[in-house]
Formats: sequence, C-alpha cells, structure tokens
Amino acid sequence: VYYEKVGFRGVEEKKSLEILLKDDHIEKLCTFSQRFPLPSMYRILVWKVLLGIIPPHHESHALVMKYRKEQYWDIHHALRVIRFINDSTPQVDVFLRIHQLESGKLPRNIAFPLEPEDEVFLAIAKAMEEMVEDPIECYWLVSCFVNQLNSKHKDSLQQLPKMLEQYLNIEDNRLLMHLKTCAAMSKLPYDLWFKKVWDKVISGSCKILVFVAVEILLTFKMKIIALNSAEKITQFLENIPQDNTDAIVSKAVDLWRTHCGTPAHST
Amino acid sequence: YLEDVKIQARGQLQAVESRYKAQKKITQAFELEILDLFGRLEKSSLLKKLEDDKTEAAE
Amino acid sequence: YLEDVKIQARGQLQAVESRYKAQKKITQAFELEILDLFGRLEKSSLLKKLEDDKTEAAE
Repeated sequence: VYYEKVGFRGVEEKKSLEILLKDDHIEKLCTFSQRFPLPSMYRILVWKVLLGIIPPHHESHALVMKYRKEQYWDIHHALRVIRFINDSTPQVDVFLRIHQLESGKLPRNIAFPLEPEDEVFLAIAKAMEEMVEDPIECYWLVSCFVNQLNSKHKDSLQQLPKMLEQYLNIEDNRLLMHLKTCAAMSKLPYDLWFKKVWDKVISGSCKILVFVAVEILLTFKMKIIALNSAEKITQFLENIPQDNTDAIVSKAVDLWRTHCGTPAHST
Repeated sequence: YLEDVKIQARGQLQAVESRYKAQKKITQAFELEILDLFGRLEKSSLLKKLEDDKTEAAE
Repeated sequence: YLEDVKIQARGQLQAVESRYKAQKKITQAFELEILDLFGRLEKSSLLKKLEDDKTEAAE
C-alpha cells in the first residue's frame, strides 16, 4: 500500500528497473530497491530474485519455479503422512512446519510449544500472506527471507536495540529517558515494525528498521510520555493506529538518509 | 554471454539440489516417525500383555 | 566452448535429478511403513477399547 500511495516517482525509475531486470544485475537491483520504492507490479519478482528463489535470467524462471513447486508439495505431502498438518491447518502453520522440516527443526511431537523464532516466522508469514496470493510463492518468500535474516543479519539484528538507543538519544533524549525509566526499551515490538520496511530489509539493509522504530517513537511521543509502565507502553505500541504508517515510513527513510548518507554505502 | 549461461546453470542446479536435500530431510523425518511408532506399538502391546496377565491372575 | 558448458551443466542437472528420484523411492517405502504402523496402532487401541468395554459390561 505504501508504494502505491507514495507512488513510483517517475517513469524514468520504472524504466531503469526494467533494464535492471533484463540485464540481470543483482547488485544494482539491491541498490535500486534501497533508493526507490518498488512498483507493486515488480515487487514480488524483484524479491524472488534478491532472495535467490529464482535466478535473474528470465529464461530459467519457469524451470526453477517448477523445482520449487515440487519441493513444496513433496514436503507438504510428507507432513500429512506424519500427521503434522491436515486440511484444516492454517496456511501460516503449514508454512512453519515446512520450514521446520527443511531446516531439520521439526519438533518430535506436534504438541511441542513454539520457540520464539517460530513466533517470528509466523509474524512474517502472516504479513507476507497479505501481500502474496500464491501460497507456494508466499512460502518461498517467507522461508528465504527468514533464512536471510538469520544468516546475513543476525549480528545487526542483535545490535538493533543498541542502535535504537543511540539514535533516539540524538533525536529526543527526553523520550529515551522516559522509556528507560519505565524499563520499556527491551520490550519494544520490533517484529511488528518489520512489516513496514520489507523492501529495504530484503535488499540488504536492516538498519532502516532502527529508524522506523525511532520515527514511531517520535510520532507517538506525547502518548508514550503520558504512559508510565513498560506494560502500558508495549501494549500501546502493539496497537498503534495504522492510518499514518506511510508517513512514518517515509520519514524514517529520510532520517536514515540524514544519519547514514547514501543508503548503498551504509549497510 | 558465456558467463550468463554459467550463472543460469548454477541457478538451476541450486534449485534441483535444494529439492534433493528436502527429500533427504523427509526421509530423516520419516525414519524418526517410524521409530516413534514402533515404540508406541511395543508399549501398547506390552501394556495389553500386562493387563492380560493381571486378568488371568485374578481369575 | 559454449556448447561444452551447456552439456556439462545438463549432465550435472541430470545427476542430481537421479539422486532425487532414488531418494524419493526410499521416502515412498518409508511412507508405506508409516501408514502400516499407524494402522496397527489404531487397531490395537481399538481392540483395547473393545476389550475394556467388554470387561466393563461383564462387571
């Protein structure tokens, strides 16, 4: 929705994206999607290429997707055999089980409680499900995205809280102090904020997430300051109104540029 | 152009390999399931035997 | 030379493809085993239930 509203700024950008897709230049594609919002018609295609689900060459897309599809159904069938899923299993749970089996983390028993990383997977899957219609395509996007998060961004993800503190201190020291006093800094709903910045994270920079967090906190500063316990603050942040998401994200991107210069050099 | 063909081939190979690896993971999961089911079956027949013995002893 | 690369790529693809098929055969055999075990387990718990019912009825 964000991209449709903010719009694709110019015909030139659209043209250059088409050229990038044709010329199969992954690195340029990364840079591109960090600088400009992707037009919705290309978004999923670009994500699939960036996440390595399909190769950049158009000619092998059909063949590679055929393998991806078979792999999905192979595992899907297996999970039915061992009774981990059935006809009434929600789609995102199916995705989770497939992902668990693929990564060798399928629990011994279906009744085992979910791990925190499983909850993250489900949150991402739910968000992706809203954007991607085809379930197989959706599974691959979620699964590869989560794998990338765990490998490429593991370190930076752990640093996010520290970075948030650092930038919030520059932007609004009083707000930071208030959050610290309430001990709310460690309970911020990062995973919810993720959904707003997919393109940037997929194309290689998860630092943007920090600025989205900073921007959200600044936007709702008055309300947050009025709340005086970690629980209330967390609860408020988990239910913040969705109507000005677009404005928050574009402000966050501006903030990101101010602090880090050109996106391409700041991952 | 040669580079293109190579990259393309690598992309395809990766996809087939991933499908193969998934099949291997399925085999492993099935193996565990079989062991588990055997275990449950043995336990249940052991239980039954125990109960039968009890019933006989009571008679 | 381009042809060489293509032939080589196809060869690699086929090799993985056949490994995949072999693995799938194993998976299928295991699947049958699992279905069989589930069947036996269900039968045994059904039997147990029937006997329990009989015992209760006799009491």
